[in-house]
Amino acid sequence: MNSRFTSLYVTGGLFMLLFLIGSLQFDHFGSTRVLANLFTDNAFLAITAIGMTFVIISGGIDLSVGAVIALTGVACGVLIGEAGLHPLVVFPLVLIGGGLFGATMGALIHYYKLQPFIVTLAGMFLARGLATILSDKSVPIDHSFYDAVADFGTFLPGDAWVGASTLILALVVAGAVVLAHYSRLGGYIYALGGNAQSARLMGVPVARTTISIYAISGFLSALAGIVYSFYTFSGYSLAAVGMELDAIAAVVIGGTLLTGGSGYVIGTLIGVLIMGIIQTYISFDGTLNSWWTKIVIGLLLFAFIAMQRLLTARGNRGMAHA
Amino acid sequence: MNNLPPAAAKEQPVSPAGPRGLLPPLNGRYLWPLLGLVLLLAINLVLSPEFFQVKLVDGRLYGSLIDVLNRSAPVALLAIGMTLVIATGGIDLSVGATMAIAGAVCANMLVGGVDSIFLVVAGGMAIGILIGAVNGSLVSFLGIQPIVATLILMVAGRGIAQLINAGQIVTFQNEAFTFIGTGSVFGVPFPILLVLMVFAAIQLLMRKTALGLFVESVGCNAGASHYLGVNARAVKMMVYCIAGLCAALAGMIAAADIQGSDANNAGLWLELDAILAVVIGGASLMGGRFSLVLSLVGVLIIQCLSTTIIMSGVPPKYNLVIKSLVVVFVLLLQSPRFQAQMGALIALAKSKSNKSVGERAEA
Amino acid sequence: TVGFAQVGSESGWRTSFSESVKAEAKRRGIDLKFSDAQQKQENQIKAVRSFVAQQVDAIMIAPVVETGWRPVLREARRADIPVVILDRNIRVKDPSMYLTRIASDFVEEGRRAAEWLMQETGGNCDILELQGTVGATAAIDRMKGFKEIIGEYPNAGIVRSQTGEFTRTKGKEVMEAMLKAEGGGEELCALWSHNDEMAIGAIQAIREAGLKPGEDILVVSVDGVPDYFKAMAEGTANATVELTPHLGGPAFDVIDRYLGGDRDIDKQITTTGDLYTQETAAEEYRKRTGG
Amino acid sequence: MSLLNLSGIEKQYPGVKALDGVDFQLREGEIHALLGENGAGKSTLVKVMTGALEGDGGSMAYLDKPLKLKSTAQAQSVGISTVYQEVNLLPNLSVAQNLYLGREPKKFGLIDWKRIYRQSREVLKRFALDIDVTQPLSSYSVAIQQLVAIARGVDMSAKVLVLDEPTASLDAGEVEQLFDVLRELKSQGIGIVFITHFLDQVYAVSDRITVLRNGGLVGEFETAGLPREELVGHMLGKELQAQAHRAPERDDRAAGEPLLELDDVAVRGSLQPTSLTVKRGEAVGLAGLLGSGRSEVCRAVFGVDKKSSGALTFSGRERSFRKPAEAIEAGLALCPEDRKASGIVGPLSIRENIALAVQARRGWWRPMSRTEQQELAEKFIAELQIATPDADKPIEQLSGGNQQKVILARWLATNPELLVLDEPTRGVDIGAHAEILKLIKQLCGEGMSLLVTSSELEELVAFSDRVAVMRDRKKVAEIEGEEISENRIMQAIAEA
Ligand SMILES: Nc1ncnc2c1ncn2[C@@H]1O[C@H](COP(=O)(O)OP(=O)(O)OP(=O)(O)O)[C@@H](O)[C@H]1O
Ligand SMILES: Nc1ncnc2c1ncn2[C@@H]1O[C@H](COP(=O)(O)OP(=O)(O)OP(=O)(O)O)[C@@H](O)[C@H]1O
Ligand SMILES: [Mg+2]
Ligand SMILES: [Mg+2]
Repeated sequence: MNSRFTSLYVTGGLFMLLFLIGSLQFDHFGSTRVLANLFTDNAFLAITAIGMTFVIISGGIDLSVGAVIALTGVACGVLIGEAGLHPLVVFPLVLIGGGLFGATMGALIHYYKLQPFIVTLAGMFLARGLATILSDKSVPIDHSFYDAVADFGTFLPGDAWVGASTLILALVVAGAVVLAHYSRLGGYIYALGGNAQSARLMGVPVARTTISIYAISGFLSALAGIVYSFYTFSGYSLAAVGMELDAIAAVVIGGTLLTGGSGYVIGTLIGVLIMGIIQTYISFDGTLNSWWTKIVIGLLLFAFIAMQRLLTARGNRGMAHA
Repeated sequence: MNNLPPAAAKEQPVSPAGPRGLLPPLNGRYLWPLLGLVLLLAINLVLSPEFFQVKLVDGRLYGSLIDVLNRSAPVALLAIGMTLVIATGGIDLSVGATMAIAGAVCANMLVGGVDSIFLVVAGGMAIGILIGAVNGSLVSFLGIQPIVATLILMVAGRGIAQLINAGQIVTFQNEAFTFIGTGSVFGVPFPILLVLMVFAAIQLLMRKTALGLFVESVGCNAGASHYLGVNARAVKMMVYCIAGLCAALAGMIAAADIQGSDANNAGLWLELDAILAVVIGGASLMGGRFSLVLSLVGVLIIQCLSTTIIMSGVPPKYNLVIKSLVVVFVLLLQSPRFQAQMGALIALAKSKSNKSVGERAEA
Repeated sequence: TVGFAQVGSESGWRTSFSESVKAEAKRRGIDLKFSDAQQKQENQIKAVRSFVAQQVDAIMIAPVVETGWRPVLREARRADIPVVILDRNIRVKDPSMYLTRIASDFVEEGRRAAEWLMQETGGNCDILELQGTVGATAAIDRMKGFKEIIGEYPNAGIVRSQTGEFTRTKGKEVMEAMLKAEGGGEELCALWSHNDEMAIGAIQAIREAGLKPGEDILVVSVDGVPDYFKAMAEGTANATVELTPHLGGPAFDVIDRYLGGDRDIDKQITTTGDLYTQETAAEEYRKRTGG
Repeated sequence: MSLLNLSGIEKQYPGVKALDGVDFQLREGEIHALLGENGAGKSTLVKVMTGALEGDGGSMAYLDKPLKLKSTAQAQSVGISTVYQEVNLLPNLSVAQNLYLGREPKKFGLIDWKRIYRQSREVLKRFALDIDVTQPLSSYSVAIQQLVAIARGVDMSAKVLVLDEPTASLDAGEVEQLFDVLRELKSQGIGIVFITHFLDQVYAVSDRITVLRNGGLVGEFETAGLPREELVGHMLGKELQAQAHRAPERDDRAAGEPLLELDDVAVRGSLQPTSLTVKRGEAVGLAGLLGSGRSEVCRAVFGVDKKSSGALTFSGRERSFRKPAEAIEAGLALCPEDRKASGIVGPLSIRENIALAVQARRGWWRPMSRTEQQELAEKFIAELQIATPDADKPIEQLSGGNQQKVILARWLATNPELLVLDEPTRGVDIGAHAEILKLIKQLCGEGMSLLVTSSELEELVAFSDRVAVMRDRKKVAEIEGEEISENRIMQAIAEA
C-alpha cells in the first residue's frame, strides 16, 4: 500500500462502512437506487467541490461558489424562462461568465496581493447580490430542452437512474484527474500550494496559474449551477446558501490539506458521497427533529473525521515501521 | 565590525515591525484601514448630516453614531477573539453558534428561576469557555484542521442551542440581565463599555505578558516554535477558549438586547462578519502579526456600512452588491500596488488639467 | 408511512408547525418520516427522493421556495405516491402533479393587515415596512397584498422599507436606524412588519427611541405567536393576522381520503387566519400558552 | 565571449542599500566565484540577474544584447538556470516533480510519468544519489534536498548556471562530485556563477572572482593571481587576524563529570543504538557523511524524536524528553539544521527572534521588558556581527548568513548547560565564522558543554575535545585529544 494514498483508502473504507451500517438498519437502503441517488442528488455539490479542490490545493479558498451557482441559476431562469433564449445559447454564456467572474477574483488576488478568503467572500456577496437584482423571486424554467435532459439517461438494475447530471459529473471528474496529474497546470497548482515563493523562483507562471485556478473554480461553479437548474427546473437567488462550506468540508474530508499542496480529486468525490450518505441516513431514519438533525450531522462529521485521523496516523506509522 | 555604520542605522527609523506598546503608532499599517473608515463616514455626512447628531435622550446618548458603536458590539467581541485565533493560523467558524448557545443557556436559567444575575452571566461565560475548549482540543490534540474542527460545532452548536430552547424563542423579563444589552452607564450604552473592557483586558493580557509574542510565534512558524519550547498546544487551546468566551459575551448582549434567546438566528453568519473585520484590519489568515485595534476598526467599517445602507433608503435588494463593492474597495486601499496606481492616476489627471489650464492661458 | 419534508426550524412558528404535524401523526398512529432541510431546497429535494426510494405511502412537502419542484414531483408520480403541499405555494404548470395544497394565502394576509390599518387611521398614514428575507415568497406576497390596498388611499404610503430578515435582532436594528433616518419618527403613523418576530424587536427599538409603540406608532404584523399576543395585551402592539401552524390534521385527512380511494379533492384548502387585535389578545395569549 | 554583462546594478531595500552600482561579467566556459561577507549583497545580485527581483537601476546584457528580465520563468526560457540560497524547492512534490516542474516531457499531450521517473534517476546518478524519486521531497534531509536543487539547476542549464551557496551543507565527497559536474559543464561552454564561503572551494574550481562589500563592488580578479590573504582582505576591507581561521589551537581543559550520557539510545526508523558521553565543559563533535545520522542524534537528545529504546542520562538523572520544551527546561538547547522550517520565525523582528527562547523558558507570565529584549538583541548583534540597521527588522529580510547568526544568538542567550548545534555555521562568512568559533571556545571555558555536528572537518578539528564518527545511523568510532585531525576523521568515516 502506498502511503500517499492511505487517507484515500481510509476515507473510501469509511464510506463503505457507513453504507453497510445503513443497509443493515433500513429496508431499501442497500440498493443501487440509493447509490445512484447519491450521485444525482450531489452532482452539483461534487462539481463545485472539485473546483474547490484545485483552489484549496493551491493554498487558496473560494467562498463564492454557492452564490455563483445561484447567480447562474437565476441567469438561466431569466434568459431561458423569461427572455425565451434557447438553453444551448445560454449555457456557453453563463459558463464563460462564471469563468470570467473567477478570473477576476484571481486577478485581484494575484495582482493586488489580497487574501483569497476575503476576495471570494466579497465575490459571494456580489454574486448573490446580482442574482437578487436580476430577480428576487424564484424563476421557473420551462423548456423542452430541459424535459429532454430530464429524460436523458438510463435505468440500471434496481430502479437506479443514471441521468445527465451523473454523466456530466463523470466527465468533470475525468477531466479534473487529467488536469491534476497529467498537465503542467496541475503541477503548477500543487507547486503554488507547496510554497508560492519557491514556486515563483522555480519559474512557475504565478499570475497565469492563480487566475486559471479561480477561473476553473468559477467555471465549474457555473456548470454546477446549470446542473442545479436541471435538478430544480428553476433559478432562485437564495439557492445553495452555505454550499461553500459543504464543498470545503467535502474537500477536506476527502483528505486535501487546507494549507495547500496536497490532495486528490477522487478524495473530494468520496468526501461528497460521505456528506450525502450522512444526509440519506438521517432522512431514512426520519425520527430526528430539526435540532437533533443538526447535532447528529455534527456528531457523525466528528466521528468520521476523528476516525480518519486515527486510521491515517496509524497507517502512516505502519509505513514508517516497514 | 558591522556592515552598516551605526549612523546609517539611525537614519532609517522605519520599523516594519508591529506595535509593542499598548497603543499603536500611526504608521502605514494603521493609516489605510482608518482611511477606509473615514471615507465611509464622509459618505454619510453627504447622505445625511443627522448621522452625526448625538443627543441625550432619557439620560442616554442617542444617535446614529452611537448606534453604529452599539450595534457593532457583538461582532466586535467576536472579532477580538477571532483575531487571536487567526493570529495562530486558525479560524473559528463556531462563534455564531456559540452566541446562540450562551444566549439559550442564560435565557433558560432566567426563565428557570435563577435569581442571581452573577450566576447567569457566569453560566453563560462558562459555556463559552467550554465550547472554546472543545474546539481547542480538536485543533491542538486531535490535529484536525481548524476550519473543519470548528465547522462541527458550527453545525451542531445551533442544534444544541435549539435543543436547549426546545425550538422556541425563549423570552425572559429580567431588568439586570437586560441591562447587558440595553443599559447605559453615564449615557454610554453598556455593550460599548463591555467591548472596551474586554478589549483592554485582552490587550493587557497579550502585550503585558509574553502571550502575544507566543501567539504570533506559533502563527508565523509552528515548527520553529516547537523547537523553541513554546507550548503551541496550550497557546492554541487558550485562543480558542478566549474566542469562546468572547462569543458567549456577544451572545448575552444579543439575547439581552431582544430580551429573548433566538437559537436559530442569534449570531447567524456573524462568524463571517468577524473574520471579514479581522482581515479588513489587515491581518493575514495564515497567522502571524495581529492587532486588536485594527480588527476593531474593521468591525466599525462593516457596521458603519450596514447602517449607512439602511439609512440611505436604497432598496434592500442592492444591499449585498453595495457591501461587496465597498469591501473590495477598502481592501484595495491597503494594497501597495493599488496605492501606486491611484497615485499615478492622480498625477496624470493633475498634469493634464495643468496642461489644459496652460493651453487655455495661451489661447 | 408518510414522509414530511420540512423547511427547517428558523422560527418559533415553524417549530410549532413541525410539532403539530408530529403530534397529529402520533395520535393517528402514522409512521412519520420527518426531514429537516435546514432552509435549503436542495436538501428538501434530496429528502423527497429518499422518501420515494423508501416507498412511503404519501409525502408532505412544506416547500422552501415556489419553483423547482417539477422533476421530483414527476418522480413521486412515477412511483405513484401522492404529494400534499403545506404552507407555502409551489408553481408547476401541471397541477395534477400534487394532490392538494393546504395553506394560507400570503397576499390575502397582506391585504387584511392593510385593511385593518386603513380602517384604523382613516387612510391617513406614513408607514414603515419591515420586509422579510429578500426573495422569500411570504415577503413578496405580503408586500404585494399590502400595497394593493394601500394603493387605494392617496394619503397613505410606505415611506421606508428594509429587510429585517424575519428575525427579532435584525428587526430591532433596522427599526432603530429607520427611526433615525426619519428624524426620530414623530411624524410616523405605523409599522407594518412581515412577521411578529421582527415586530417584537422593532417595538423595543421604538420604545428606546422615546416613543410609545402601539400608540405613537401603530404596529401590525402577521403570524400570531404567543409573545406577540402578550405585547398586544400590554398595548405595545396593535394587530396581527394569524397564520395557523396546525396544518397536520387537514393534511392527514386528505391523505386518508385519497388512499381510501376518494379522488374528489380540492386543489386548494385555505387556512388563512383571522386578524386579532388588542381586545382579545389577553385571552388568546392564555389560550396559546396553555395557562 | 561574454555571456552576461551587468553594469551599475542598484537595489534599495527599506533601510538598506543592498546593491550600489555593481558591475559583473560572466564569460562563456568559466566558473566565476562571487564572494563577500554575510549581507554583502551576493544573493541580491543573483536575484537581479536571474529575474527574481527587479533592480532599481543599471542595465544587463545577455549574449551582448540588452535583456530585461521580468520573471524567473523568462530567465529559464532564455537559458539561465539558478539554484537559490536556501533550498527553494517544493517539499510537497515528489523529487521527480521537483526536477521536472514546468518542463515535463509529454506523450499524446499528457505528461509522461514513466519517462520523468527514468530521467530523474539518471540525473541524480550524476551526483551519486540513489533515492526513490517518487517520494515527496520533504522526506529527505536538507543535504539531499540541496543536491536535488543542484541537479535541477544543472539539468536545466543551457548557457548560464547560477549557484548560491550550493555547498553549505554538503560533505567533502559530495562537493567533489559537484565540482566534477561543474568542470564538465564548463567544458561545454556554460558559464557558472558560484557563491560560497569556503575559500578552499573557491581555489579548487573557480577561474575568476568578483568580490562585493556592503553592496558595493570591490573588484574582479583572476583566481590564480590572487593570494588567499589578499582575497580575505578584499572581502573584509581589512586584514584578518590570521590565526582565527586556520590551525586548531586547543587548550586542554580538564573535562568534568559526565553531563549527557546516551546508552544504546535508538529511534525507530532513524537511529541505531548509539552510546555517547558529553562531559561538563567539553565540546564533542559529530562527524559523518550525508545521512549518517548526525542530525538524528541531535534530535533524539533534544526530544524532537522520541527514543524507542536505550537510556538517556542528563545531569545525573535518567530522562526521557517527550518534547523540546522539556529538554529546554532541563538545560538543553538545540540550534536546528533546517533554518527555514525550524529556525526563523520569519515576520518577527530580530529582537523577538533572539528573545523567544529565553522567554519561552521563563514562561508567559514573566515577560521580558522591551528594553531587556533590546539589550539582549544589541549585545548579540554586536558580538556576532549581525548586519542589520536595527533590531526591529523582520528576520526574513536578513541575508541567509545573518539569519543563521540570529538563530545562534537565540540559543546562546538561553545559557544552557548543554548546547547542541546542528550545522551552526551553515552559510556564515569567514569573519563571523572565526567569531563564532571563538565564542564556542569561550563558552566551553565557562563550563558549558557542546555537541556539534558540522560538515566541515576543519571546523570540528578546531574546537572539538572529542569527535564521534557516525556511519549508517550509528556511532562507529570516537577520536580523542591529540589524535583529532582531518585525516584521522576522514579515515574513520571511510572505514568499512
Ligand atoms: N527582503 C528584504 N528586505 C529588506 N532587506 C533585505 C531583504 N533581503 C535582503 N535584504 C538586505 O540586503 C542586504 C544584502 O543581502 P543579501 O541576501 O544579498 O546578502 P548575501 O551577500 O547573500 O549574504 P549571505 O552570505 O549571508 O547570504 C542585507 O543587508 C539584507 O539585510
Ligand atoms: N544517500 C542517501 N540515500 C538515501 N537516503 C538518504 C541518503 N542520505 C540521507 N538519507 C536519508 O535522509 C535522512 C536524514 O538524514 P540525516 O539528516 O540524519 O543525515 P545527517 O547525518 O544529519 O546528515 P546531514 O544533516 O549532513 O544530511 C536519513 O534518515 C536517510 O533516510
Ligand atoms: Mg545570500
Ligand atoms: Mg544533518
